Amino acid sequence: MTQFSVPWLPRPERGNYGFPAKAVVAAIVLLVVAAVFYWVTNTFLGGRPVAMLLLVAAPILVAIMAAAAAFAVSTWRAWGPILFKTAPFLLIGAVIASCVCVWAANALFEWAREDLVAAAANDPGATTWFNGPLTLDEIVSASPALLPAWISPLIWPLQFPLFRDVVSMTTLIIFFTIVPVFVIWWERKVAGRIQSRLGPMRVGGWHGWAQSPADGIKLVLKEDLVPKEADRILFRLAPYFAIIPAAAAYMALPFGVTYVFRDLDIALVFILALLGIGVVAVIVAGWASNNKWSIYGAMREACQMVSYEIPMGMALLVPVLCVGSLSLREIGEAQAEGWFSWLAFSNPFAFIAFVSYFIASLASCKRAPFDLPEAESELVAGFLTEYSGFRWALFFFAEYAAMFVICGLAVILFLGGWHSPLPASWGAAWGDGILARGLKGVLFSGPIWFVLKGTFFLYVQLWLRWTLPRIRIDQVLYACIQVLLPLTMILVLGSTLWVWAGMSESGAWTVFDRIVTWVLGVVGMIFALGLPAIAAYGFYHRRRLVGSLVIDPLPGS
Amino acid sequence: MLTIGLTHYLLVAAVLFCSGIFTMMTKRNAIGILIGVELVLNSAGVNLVAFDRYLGPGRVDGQIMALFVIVLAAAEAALAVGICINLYKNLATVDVDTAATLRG
Amino acid sequence: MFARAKARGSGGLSAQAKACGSFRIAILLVLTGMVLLAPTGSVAWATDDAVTAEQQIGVTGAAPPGGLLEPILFYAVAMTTVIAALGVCIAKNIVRMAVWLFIALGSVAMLYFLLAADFLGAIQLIVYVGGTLILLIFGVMLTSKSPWVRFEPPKLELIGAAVVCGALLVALCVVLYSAVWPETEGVVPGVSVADLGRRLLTTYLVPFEVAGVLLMIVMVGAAHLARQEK
Amino acid sequence: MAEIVLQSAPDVLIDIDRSEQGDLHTEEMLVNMGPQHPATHGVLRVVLRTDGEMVLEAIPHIGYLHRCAEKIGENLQPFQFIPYTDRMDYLSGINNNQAFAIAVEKLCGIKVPSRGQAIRVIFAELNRIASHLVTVGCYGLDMGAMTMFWWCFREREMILDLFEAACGARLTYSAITVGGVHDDLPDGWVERCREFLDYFGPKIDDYNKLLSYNHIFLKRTGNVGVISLEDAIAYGLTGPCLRGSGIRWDLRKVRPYDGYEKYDFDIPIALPGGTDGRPEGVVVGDNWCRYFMRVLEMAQSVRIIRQALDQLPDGDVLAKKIKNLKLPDDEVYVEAENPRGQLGFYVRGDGSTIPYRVKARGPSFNNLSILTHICRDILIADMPAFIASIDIVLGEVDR
Repeated sequence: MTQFSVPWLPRPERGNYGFPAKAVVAAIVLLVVAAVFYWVTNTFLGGRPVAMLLLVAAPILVAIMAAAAAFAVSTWRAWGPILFKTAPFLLIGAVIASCVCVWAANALFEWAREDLVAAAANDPGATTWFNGPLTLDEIVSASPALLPAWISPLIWPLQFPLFRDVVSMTTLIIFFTIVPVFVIWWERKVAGRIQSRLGPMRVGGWHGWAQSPADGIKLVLKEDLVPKEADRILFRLAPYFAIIPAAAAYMALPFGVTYVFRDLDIALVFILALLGIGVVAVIVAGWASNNKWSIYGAMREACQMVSYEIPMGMALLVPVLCVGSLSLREIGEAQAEGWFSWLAFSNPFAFIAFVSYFIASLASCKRAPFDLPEAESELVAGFLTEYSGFRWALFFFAEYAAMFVICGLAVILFLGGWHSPLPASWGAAWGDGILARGLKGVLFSGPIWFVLKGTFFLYVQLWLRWTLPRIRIDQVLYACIQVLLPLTMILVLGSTLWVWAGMSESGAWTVFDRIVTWVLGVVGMIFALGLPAIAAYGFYHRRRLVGSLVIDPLPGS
Repeated sequence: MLTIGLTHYLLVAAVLFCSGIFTMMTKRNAIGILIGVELVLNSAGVNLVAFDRYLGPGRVDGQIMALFVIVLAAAEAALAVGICINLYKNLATVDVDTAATLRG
Repeated sequence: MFARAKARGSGGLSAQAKACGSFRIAILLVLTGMVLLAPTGSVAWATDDAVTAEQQIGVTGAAPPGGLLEPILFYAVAMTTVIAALGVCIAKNIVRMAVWLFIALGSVAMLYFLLAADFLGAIQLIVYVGGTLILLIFGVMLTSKSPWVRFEPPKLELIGAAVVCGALLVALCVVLYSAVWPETEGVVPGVSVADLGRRLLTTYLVPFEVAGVLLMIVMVGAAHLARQEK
Repeated sequence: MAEIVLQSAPDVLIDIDRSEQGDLHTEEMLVNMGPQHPATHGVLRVVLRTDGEMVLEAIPHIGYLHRCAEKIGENLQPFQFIPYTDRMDYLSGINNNQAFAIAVEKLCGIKVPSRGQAIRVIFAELNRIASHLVTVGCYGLDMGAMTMFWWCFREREMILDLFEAACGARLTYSAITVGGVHDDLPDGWVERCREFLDYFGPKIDDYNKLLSYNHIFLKRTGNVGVISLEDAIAYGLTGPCLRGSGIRWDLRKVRPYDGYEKYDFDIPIALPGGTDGRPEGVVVGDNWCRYFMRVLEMAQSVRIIRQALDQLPDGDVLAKKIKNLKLPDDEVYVEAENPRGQLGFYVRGDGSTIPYRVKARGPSFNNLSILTHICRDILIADMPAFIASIDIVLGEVDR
């Protein structure tokens, strides 16, 4: 009989608490919690507990299921396999369900709010949002008539800032956790495809989707090593210096007009500042490891980061100049009118600024070809040499999370943010019906577009990493100080002049500006459509390009 | 206690200031002294912004002053690190006492 | 489960327990970091135009300062600042000093956020944490191996410095508590970054330009100082 | 046949002149690169004296893989020693077998059947391609271009499949033995080999597109680690390292063995940048030239194998009576062109079946000796680039 083995878990001791006893206790606790929950919702929410359950239950379900899975695995090994295999599915399903719940509730809340604001504008005596919490009946009255009544309590708690904060923070943390896990798996698949192999295929079934969670579990359970001669405190502290700024950067990153945790006036500067802090983690890690290769990595990172922050910031100034705001929400909203309103195509300087920003951002989040701090063929693993297990994983979490932030910045500042290539004005005539709203939310703007575009640029980063060799440190600094820095300075100057010329509102200039925008937009479109076209061509002619021996190998091999 | 006022911030700034002074007095390493100076400058910044927030709301003078403090601190740090490196190159140490004995 | 493993003295398992502990700490730190870094005094509450009203009621508008949240945040940040400042005083290793300074500077940036000076906080993070500190660490790396560095001053000097600084602190506290400030009560409008920029380029144009020239001079000077003699 | 090509004097190694720009002069540091460093190709240990990113001096330390191969050879009959030669340069086992077999055959005057000779050439050239694929792929790996490594190993796997079909082993073949080849080719092998050659020819262009002409790659390898022709000769460099310094010297042409004179092929040599398709920024003798030598030689090997397959004669593959062979009281020293250079075997007989003395002259060992001379005042990042370009195999350095 093959026994399912979870080697890192201690064997249950016979005669100690058995599984049934624990299960009974757990069941009683769960029942009591459910009863209290039902009573509270029934008393305070006007007898509509179902909706509250739906909204709140999903995150709670996640926690309960995770706890139950761990509990069962640790107590009774025979049940382990079933729960162990199903728990990831249940967890991910619950996560997605809770995200959808929050999203839907948010959309409905927005809708009701708009109606109430409109009502308040017509009737000065009506309740507004500033006079204290709304009652359920007010929400029901403001909700669209199409919706069933039990929906209203669902959106009722969203008017409290604390609740909104908790919900959005949960969502952010879930996103922050899922992005690295997904991107690491994806990077391995992309690398595999580029290198004509398969990548992870075994863990979890379909194309090894569970490879990164499995690696995460492995890393968490690895022995916790701190070198003897290391500076123990700083060695342990460094990973947290890396991950906290990366996580905090998500707070100011808007996923849509209203989908932002804190909509700051200075969101751009704030995010840049947080991304810049990450370098301290690398330096501290390198120094505290007391390893010469680590110190090399740390010093390289210090040089590279400090120099590349300047061209990166300068390149980001170009869209700021065009819009006249540091708020990411405003910059994103300025590009609502489709492909040709995107800032990358607004003038030639912005177009080049986008490219130079992308290069500088690769360097500042130490991705290939600028991955010198951890150059594995030169510095063993650079600043990560002495790290293992969970601390190592934290560094990678921070790196991949920062990658998405950087791609998100590129998308918001240059490529229309959360807007689709279709102009939003096309949907103006569609009305406000439930179908029209839904269609508009998908077709013209929404977080889905932001995530899609960000993911595309993530893919470009992966693609570059697996194609290009690494640059030498003197060339890195040369490229920054003698090429990118002067270039971005010229770009800022040129963009300023362009915007200044646009202020004169002369007819000839407007026509010229429009023509340039169209030309750049078409160039960008050729790029955007050309990539899939080339990929399709390559796939169609794969036998000729890759060779049939790869696809149908020699017999016996 | 539950309303945070001007005094609270000024107290924090005072602690920063005193620890900066202490650091400057006791450290022998030139870079350590520089760190003390940074602390003192930061306490000044906190003071400026706190006064701006509580005494002249809506005006930005305090914030602009703090901005200049930050800029000057960065400039000072760059210069001081340059001096430290020079010191180290000439004397192979960053002990300020050594630098003092060799003066003149 | 892990307590039992520890009691049995199984080395591997206790290491696992530690790893899980660090996992918990990480989650805790991320959460607290996000809470602390969330700038509560956002300028979204500052002005009274239509956009602000929109934000105020939008799902994602900033939480209003005041209430119970502000004192909690203030005390947390102030504690961090004070502890980090004292850490700078006490630390003997220069790199540890720099790390304490990093924490102190970061929490000062959070104080700025609490004071509704968002732009200043971000600039503090960029310039100090991203710039000055790097310079310091550079200096540390270039000089940390010098053989004659004494980090231990004489005891007497240490006590003297402590007495002087303690007296200074007490005096400052006395002054602070005896002073009466014409404070503005309640929620005050913050300053938008546009306002700041406008002032910087009108009222404070001359200092702004002078600061630019100064930075230029410093850049050249520092490069010259650090240059090797031929 | 040897012709010395006039070359431009190599420029300064890299642009950084320490007295001018290295103004952040820090303390010197001793760094151990290896024996467990990912870029030292095995268990090479290089002690670096560094000043920041600059390597002031690099001293190789060897001997971590010493297995007394030569001493073992003095206790075994020649045909028994063949498997030990596989383990010396484990990336080109067949070529090692061949070199030792030729030495013993010359000592004893054994005549190898013509079919055996042709199969030897096919095997040797296939193994040369496999070995160069490892070199070229690992060069990409050491430059951070991991894809190159996987592409090369994809093709190398196919060669290993061919070898497995022919002799049953994938790495330590021992297929060539004293007196010829141990076994004849299996049925259908020739067709499969042709199929592979058809597939492999265009792949070389892919490698060039992916890595050889890549801008970053050229910047990192061009004009770096330049070995002048005088140095190359003085340090006894052979093989692609010598040809990469601009001299047309290849034992297969100079002193043909095993019937290499029957085949039509070229000896590629390094040319200065801008001539004959070589990119700008390349000087004779730099890392790029040594890397590119291997790429060019793979194409030549494909040519040789095609001709050998076409001309494959019938008959025996192994001479008679090679067991309990009496080695005459005489000495012989024979060199053969290995993928890494000239592998020479000195064999001394004393009338018994066991050699009195066996001595190997390894190309990797000699090529490694120039490391200290060249790796002076270069960047740390150039160390792996240089080590990979001289392409050492530690099994053969330490023997």
